[in-house]
Amino acid sequence: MAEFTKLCYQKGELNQALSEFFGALIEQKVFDAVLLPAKQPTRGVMQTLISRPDKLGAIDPWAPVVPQNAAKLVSALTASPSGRPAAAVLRSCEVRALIELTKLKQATQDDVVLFGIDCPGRFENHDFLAFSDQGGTSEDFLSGDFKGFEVAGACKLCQHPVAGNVDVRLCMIGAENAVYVEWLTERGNAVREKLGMQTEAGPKNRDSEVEAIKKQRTEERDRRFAEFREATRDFQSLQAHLAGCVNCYNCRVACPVCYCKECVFVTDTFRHDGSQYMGWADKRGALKMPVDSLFYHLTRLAHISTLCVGCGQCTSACPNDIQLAPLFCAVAEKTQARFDYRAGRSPDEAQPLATFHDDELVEVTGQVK
Amino acid sequence: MAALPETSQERIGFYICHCGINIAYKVRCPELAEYIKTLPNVVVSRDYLFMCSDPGQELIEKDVKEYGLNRVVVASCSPRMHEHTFRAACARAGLNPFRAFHHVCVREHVSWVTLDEDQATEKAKDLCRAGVLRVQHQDDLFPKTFPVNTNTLVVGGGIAGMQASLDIASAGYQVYLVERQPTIGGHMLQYDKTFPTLDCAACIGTPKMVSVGQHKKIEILSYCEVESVDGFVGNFQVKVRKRARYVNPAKCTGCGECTQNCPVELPNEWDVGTKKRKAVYQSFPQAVPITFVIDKRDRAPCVQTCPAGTAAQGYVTLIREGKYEEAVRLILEKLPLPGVLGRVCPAPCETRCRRAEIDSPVSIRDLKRFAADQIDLGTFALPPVAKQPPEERVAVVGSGPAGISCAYFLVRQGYPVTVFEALPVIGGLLRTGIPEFRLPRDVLDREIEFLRRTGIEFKTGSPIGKDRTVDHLLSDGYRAVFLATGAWESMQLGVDGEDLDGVLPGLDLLRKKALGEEVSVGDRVVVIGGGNAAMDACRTALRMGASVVTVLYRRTRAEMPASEEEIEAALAEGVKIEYLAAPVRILGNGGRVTGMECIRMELGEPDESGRRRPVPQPGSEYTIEVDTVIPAIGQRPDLSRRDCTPGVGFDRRGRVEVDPVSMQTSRPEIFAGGDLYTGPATVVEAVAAGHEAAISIERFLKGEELQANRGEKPAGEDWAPVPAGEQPRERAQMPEMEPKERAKTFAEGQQGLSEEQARAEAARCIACGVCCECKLCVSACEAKAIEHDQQDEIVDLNVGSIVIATGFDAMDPTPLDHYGYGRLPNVVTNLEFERLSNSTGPTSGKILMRDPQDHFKYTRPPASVAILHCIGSRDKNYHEYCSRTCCMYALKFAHLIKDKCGHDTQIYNFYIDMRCFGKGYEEFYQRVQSEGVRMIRGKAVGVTDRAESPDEEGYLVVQAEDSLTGQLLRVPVEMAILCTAMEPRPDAVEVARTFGISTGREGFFTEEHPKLEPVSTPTAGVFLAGACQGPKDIPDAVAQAKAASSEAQSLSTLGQVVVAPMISGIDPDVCVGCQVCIDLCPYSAIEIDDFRGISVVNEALCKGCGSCAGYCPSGAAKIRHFTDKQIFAEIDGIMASG
Amino acid sequence: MSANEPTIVAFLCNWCTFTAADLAGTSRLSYPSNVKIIRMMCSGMVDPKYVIKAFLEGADGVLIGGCWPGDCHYINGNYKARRRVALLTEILKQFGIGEDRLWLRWVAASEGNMFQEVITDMTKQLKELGPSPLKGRLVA
Amino acid sequence: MTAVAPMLEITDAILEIGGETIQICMQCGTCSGVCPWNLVRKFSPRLLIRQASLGIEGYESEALWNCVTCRTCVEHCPRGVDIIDVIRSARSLMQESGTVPPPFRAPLGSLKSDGNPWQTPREERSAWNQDVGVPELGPDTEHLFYACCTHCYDGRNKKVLRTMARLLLKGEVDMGIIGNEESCCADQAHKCGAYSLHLELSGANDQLFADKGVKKIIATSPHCMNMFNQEYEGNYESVHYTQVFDRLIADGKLKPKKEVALKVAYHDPCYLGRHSGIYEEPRRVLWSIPGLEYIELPRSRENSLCCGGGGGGIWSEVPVAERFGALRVQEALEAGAGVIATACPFCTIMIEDSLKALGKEEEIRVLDVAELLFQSVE
Repeated sequence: MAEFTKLCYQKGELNQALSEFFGALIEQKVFDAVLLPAKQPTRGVMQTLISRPDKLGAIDPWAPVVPQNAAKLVSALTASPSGRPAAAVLRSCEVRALIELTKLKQATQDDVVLFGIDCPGRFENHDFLAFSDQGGTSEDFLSGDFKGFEVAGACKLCQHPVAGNVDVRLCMIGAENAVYVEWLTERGNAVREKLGMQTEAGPKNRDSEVEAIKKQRTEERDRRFAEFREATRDFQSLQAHLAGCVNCYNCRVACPVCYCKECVFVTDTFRHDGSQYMGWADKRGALKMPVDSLFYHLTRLAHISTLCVGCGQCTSACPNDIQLAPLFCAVAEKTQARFDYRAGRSPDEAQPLATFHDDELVEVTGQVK
Repeated sequence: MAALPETSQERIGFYICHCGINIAYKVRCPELAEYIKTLPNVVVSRDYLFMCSDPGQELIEKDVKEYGLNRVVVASCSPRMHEHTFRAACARAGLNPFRAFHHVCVREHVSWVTLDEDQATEKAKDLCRAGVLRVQHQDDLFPKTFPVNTNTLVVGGGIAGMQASLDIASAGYQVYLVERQPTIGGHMLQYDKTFPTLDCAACIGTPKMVSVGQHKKIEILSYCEVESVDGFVGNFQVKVRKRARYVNPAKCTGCGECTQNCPVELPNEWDVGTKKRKAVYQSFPQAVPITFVIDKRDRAPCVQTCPAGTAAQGYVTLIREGKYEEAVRLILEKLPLPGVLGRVCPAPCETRCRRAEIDSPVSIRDLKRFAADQIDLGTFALPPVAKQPPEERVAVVGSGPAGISCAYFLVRQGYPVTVFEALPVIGGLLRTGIPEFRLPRDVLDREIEFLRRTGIEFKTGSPIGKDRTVDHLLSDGYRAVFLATGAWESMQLGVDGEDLDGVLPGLDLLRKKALGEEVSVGDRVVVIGGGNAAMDACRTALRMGASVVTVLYRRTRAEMPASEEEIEAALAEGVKIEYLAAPVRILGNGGRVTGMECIRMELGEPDESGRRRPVPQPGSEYTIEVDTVIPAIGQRPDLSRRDCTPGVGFDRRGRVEVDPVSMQTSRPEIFAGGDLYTGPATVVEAVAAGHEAAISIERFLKGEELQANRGEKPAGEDWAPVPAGEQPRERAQMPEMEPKERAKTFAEGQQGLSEEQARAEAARCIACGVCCECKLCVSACEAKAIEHDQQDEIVDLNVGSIVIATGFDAMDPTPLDHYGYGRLPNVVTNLEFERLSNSTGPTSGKILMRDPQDHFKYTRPPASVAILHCIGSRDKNYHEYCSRTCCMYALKFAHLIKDKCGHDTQIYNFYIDMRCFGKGYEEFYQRVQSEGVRMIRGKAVGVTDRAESPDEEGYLVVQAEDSLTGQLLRVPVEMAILCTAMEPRPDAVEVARTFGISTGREGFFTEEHPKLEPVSTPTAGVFLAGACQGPKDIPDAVAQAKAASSEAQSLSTLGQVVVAPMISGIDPDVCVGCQVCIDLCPYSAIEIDDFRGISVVNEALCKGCGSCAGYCPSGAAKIRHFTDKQIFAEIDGIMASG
Repeated sequence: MSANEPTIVAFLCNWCTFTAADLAGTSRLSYPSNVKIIRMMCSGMVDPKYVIKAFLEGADGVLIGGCWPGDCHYINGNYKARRRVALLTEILKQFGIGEDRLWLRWVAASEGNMFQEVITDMTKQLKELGPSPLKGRLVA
Repeated sequence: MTAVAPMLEITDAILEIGGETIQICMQCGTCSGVCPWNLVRKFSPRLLIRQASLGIEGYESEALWNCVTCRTCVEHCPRGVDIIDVIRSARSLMQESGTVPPPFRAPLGSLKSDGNPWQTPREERSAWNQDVGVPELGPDTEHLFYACCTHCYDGRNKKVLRTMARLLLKGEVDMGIIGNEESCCADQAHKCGAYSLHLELSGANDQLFADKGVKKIIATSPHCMNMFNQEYEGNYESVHYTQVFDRLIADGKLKPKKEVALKVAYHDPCYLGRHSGIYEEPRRVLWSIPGLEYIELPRSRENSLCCGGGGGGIWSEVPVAERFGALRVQEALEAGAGVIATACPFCTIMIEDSLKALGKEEEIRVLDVAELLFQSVE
């Protein structure tokens, strides 16, 4: 029943076509505002909440950069909702993170219509700035001209090029200089009716191309996970992998599903007094400072590995370029599999630690009455 | 960085206790004290012989003052033993006990379990170091006190429950005593005598029961069960299910008239199956409360399936008792035409009769007919009639079964009813559709005459239709109209030649015959159709002289809608049936029928009714000569009905549209039902529809809501078990005229059951619903105390303490098949013997042997008895524990037998060890031995009736080795008593879960401490008493009851309870409102504060389980006294040496 | 504790396993001294952080003792503990701490002998396994 | 009556060899009550245990050698005392002091010299296999087919062995035999208290099996199966041939087709039933034979009456009137059986001897489950 609408555009006028599309949405009062990536007046591209149509000229949704996982922004926008209708253009990892935050009551989707967009991956923030400084455009990126830069590590092994659980989807994969708008849910179709857009069949070989991308990325993922798991098989190798961590906790700030207002590691529980440090030094002989780096990462694994959507923001945020994404994604694959749970797969699947059943996991104790 | 906390000087006092030698013999205490002294902030470190002694505690208080200590750590026994002692000491020294004190266990967890001294000392050091580090992170806590509700709930009305209730109530506190049986008393009141004093159980037990029954402060909730318990010590909210007793306690005087008249008998649980009781019963004469109770399971399957809901099991039972008038009166409660339905009803009830599991269903319809035929409706007392104002007149259009039924139920409510019938005769299809040989005219007239007597005004020859419409009736002053004009218009065949002379629709034939109009059939007759109408038509044609009658049916026998009996009867009378054949054209000559062209059919795919659609086979046409063609392929309401009742909707098939529940049409004052609504259906469905319409019309006239609580149809499958060992007996067959004979006459073919046939057939009923609602008890009860429509209800109680005294069960020895229980009638259990010996038992106290032929008959006293101890007790394969009471009651049995059966009775007790440990017990043992009872020291291994020598013939032979002589004995006796083990109740685990306590390995409830806290449980406020905590005799049970009552009283007297402060708290600044803790909390003690978007703990409900703290990633939720810093400190302490 | 003696940090639920440990004591059932007991009100109160902290401080094994399913004094604390242990096992397994070092066992209050059995088995298994991978090379 | 002092050294010796459960006996007499010997003579195992537990004279009486280890007492003992172990240990004590009842001496001697109790040279052990053709055990053969000495040497049982082997080969069972190097499984030595002899024999077999890498064993006698599963050092998976038959029939490898119109009563051998808990498989094999009318004896399954052959019973001379085999024949005749089927070489010998002694050869005979199945499958 999925129907498409084709938005053709001349070469170089992708963003132009999209701004007309979104402009119509605001003018016809379908939404009061749209949250999507846009070029900043000064430099670079950031997610922007645009409520005046004339400002839409600067939008660049397919800019190969995700400065922050937009789930955090939609959460901020809707935790105590404005009540005014809005739209948000999100990649698949952002939608999946938003679903987990909604389960944790940190966001509501009542008055936000989700526009998923196909995601061919993104650069790290500093790479993107260099790419755009050299004149690189979204269309260059989409056509494969990366100007020598590399897509972020996490994106290379991401299995979700297409965003699920959205109302409308902007499709690029399988289309030639056209964007296909796919109308999925009632809310999505209501928007279509308001715009009076006709529907037609989607791009023919889209599904096969999506599968091809998924297959290629899965192989990459399995290879990367095997390599990571081989490399970090004990605490020492984990310590080596995390060498350089200074407990700045920036990866927690960037992580969309790390939802605490105040992380326990910054509370006085971990503000140790002198005698404790001296005690640990006595015991070990030599005590790395700052302490609790491994403790922090292992605890964060315990807290969010079942919610991790593999968006790679932790690696991007780390000032010391520690490869956190492979660590969190590899462990997340195992912990989520143990509870047959996939982060972001469905809005009504209870999170593993938020529920329990009496006749499950008998093998944990291996005891039968 | 936040300002460094001002270094509040930690001043710790450490004390290692020798505990005499219990700790010191493995842990080198001085060395430990020395080591701890070296730790930071430790000001005092001592070892002392007995820290828990007064001097030990004073030592702490003195040091606190002298050295200004603000922390105290004691290493000694388990904190579950003396934590509160040392906290009290710290409190006396002016410190907040929760901030200051931490207890380290170095006895149970170290010295007592570690063999090597060095390892024990090392381990003690680690644990003490952990304690010293932990205590520094503890903060002030203030225990909360809550008011205590002074009511007490006692569960179980046995001797323990009664005694506890009496003691608590006599202290002035209110007691609610919940007992699952209809009476309190428990097992003790089943016994005859009690050991060792040989007091008769009733003599010492009934006074307790009576005083409990009369005590102002004890409310007995008998025949009730506790459903749920919430809250905490001092503040329990209990929900109790009061099962419907169907007898009003306020009115019942316990006279027993009802039980005399109750026809339903079954084994009495109180007498463990040695004696029978009635469906309405009292467990035993001295029952408290005296109120009788009716054992009513789900309605029997026959009652559930009858569309009119007649009490089938009821009137069948009444017929068995020969009470035919009562049977008819019971039938008349639900349907007005007993004789008619006794003949023509298709009896759906018989399809679900569970007697079929033994042999074949009970023939319920024939019994209904039998009952109706026995009484003279002319003089039969009219059912009671309520009085209504005259102007509330109701008109009924159509005198078929639906109309009659509606009129009947309205007139019983006192409404004046006029039935308008177009035809000159009353009865609708009963009169014109069912031939005389199935429903004789006099039976129908008799029953209509009876209805006339009840006050219904019948107006024949007054059709309501075009000229006199329904609106005329309304304007004539009728307040409501019930349309029941049925569906008697025959459906057309739709083939040409149908209008030829000699084509006579089935119903027209039957109607004309019934009204005596001129009608005749030719020699060769063909009836088309497969329903009951077709059967009636072809059998009528036979009787009108036709020589060849053939039925054409387009499907096969399996799909024929007519009932089996009708088809069999027709075939027997010579009717031929041609299956898979259908008419194509009726051939005529000069306007007269001469023949018919037919075609063969075959069955295709099923149509929407599920029956396979017949498809004509091309080229299979054939013709037959025939004089008369009688189509009988279905009926429908006459279409003229539609235009003469404006405003009422009809569907295209001419059926009226009504609300299925209230039978109301689109016009509020017009109702409709019966075939007019459903199309052709059975008579009993029409009667049921009439009854429903009557209910709606009465509510409509009273302006009441029509839809609400119309009493849902009885359902459920909780029935009495199909009795084992019931002899199969075939169904009663009514005498019938010879088929060839009856084919010539319109007289009734079936002559009805004889009386003795009927009563024997009625006796085959196995009383599935137990109480059959025959209402004999209602009429027998002068106090009018019986209320058959009572419902279960839930009672809410608020109590402060709970005493559980649910008692025990005696083990069923059937699985130990080598003792022959169940197979050999005179091998009895201890409880069965108690009932034999009890004066209210089956033999009024005489000890008699059981009659091998009849389980409930008893013959003569036994000349020799064997009493077998330890059956199921002290046995690894069953119960390892000793049941403590068997030796003593075995001796009691021996004495009773000697006393009641004569001193020459030979008695052998087979024992392993005689356990006569109580006061006066050994003396009783000696006395019984002096009476000549033979004690054989050897466990009996089996009881057999296979004799191995002549003098064993006819005896029960008990085999055992007498270990004192080493001789194998085979002792022939006439009766063997098995002293079976005392077992926990089968539902002990569920009961434990309901009250938040646990069961031990053997299944009895677990007390707080086997030696020192026998009656309290780890769950504060819940206490135990009696055998539910473990096998024990009456003196111990009573002692425990008194102990439990004092525990409950101490709570109530104190009036308040201190609740440990270790409960959860959520830091409002850190909580982000993810609400996961709310889902995890087992006591729903956390709510969301929508305004601030954070979770808040309800401190009254929180029990400090830590589920929330265990999840909360940010640490917002913390359990006081178990914070992260404290646990981390303990871990650091333990691992410091690692 | 001498070098090659394993250390077990045991978080025991106060109502069941802690009471069973007391009972083992009063019944004088001896078992290896490697286990060090920390008293928790319920196995559902054991925060995953405590288990990670214990292993980081060099514990060779961590035992969590709870009531049998259905017997929990707080109705269902043990079910939550079972899920947290399942999660922790999947994480720690990747870094060399397998199911054989992190035990969750149900021990009822009346099962003193079962407690002795669990400690004896765990100590034996940990000895066979050898010291914790972090022994002598503690990280922070 | 001169007083005696308890000689606890005797009790300690018994505890040492394996009778430790003697200490929890409460002298309730159940063992005596259920012991089948009391059907024919006076015998109180309770008294034996009492005397042994205090080391008082009497336990070494001739009665000690009655016990045929049929396990009825152990099944019913409320305290779970392993009475067989106690009696076996007491017998070992007697063996060490050289007192052994005369009928046991020759078999024990033969066991020592020829590794079988039948005083027949070791070389004839696998003579039965001449025309049967069971292959040699290879390195990767799945099962060792271990023939019990009684099957190898006793004439009647040799026929049963051949029939059984042929059926197994027909069912394509992957098995092989070692042959003459095998020694007796040492069950009789073990139960008669010849403890050192038992260690010697079972040690030799353990070594032999270890060399050949034996894991799974098909035993032809429940006694051997019981020893391999419970007493041997090496841990083996030993099954009884009736279990293999049951599986082969279920898998359709053996198809019982031909009618065997016989009235057959099945006798549960103690070591197959009570000792090993195998009751259903032999019955299923019999029920699968068309035309066979199966009769369940009154004393069957857990309550089966012993044939009297275990624990050295096969060597001792017991008057006909006191032989359990005779009682069993009586019981089978009363039940109207024409054939007593069993699955143990000792039962075959004991019941057949009693049958002949009672002169009932015409009315009733003994057939092994294998022989009955063979008639239906061929």
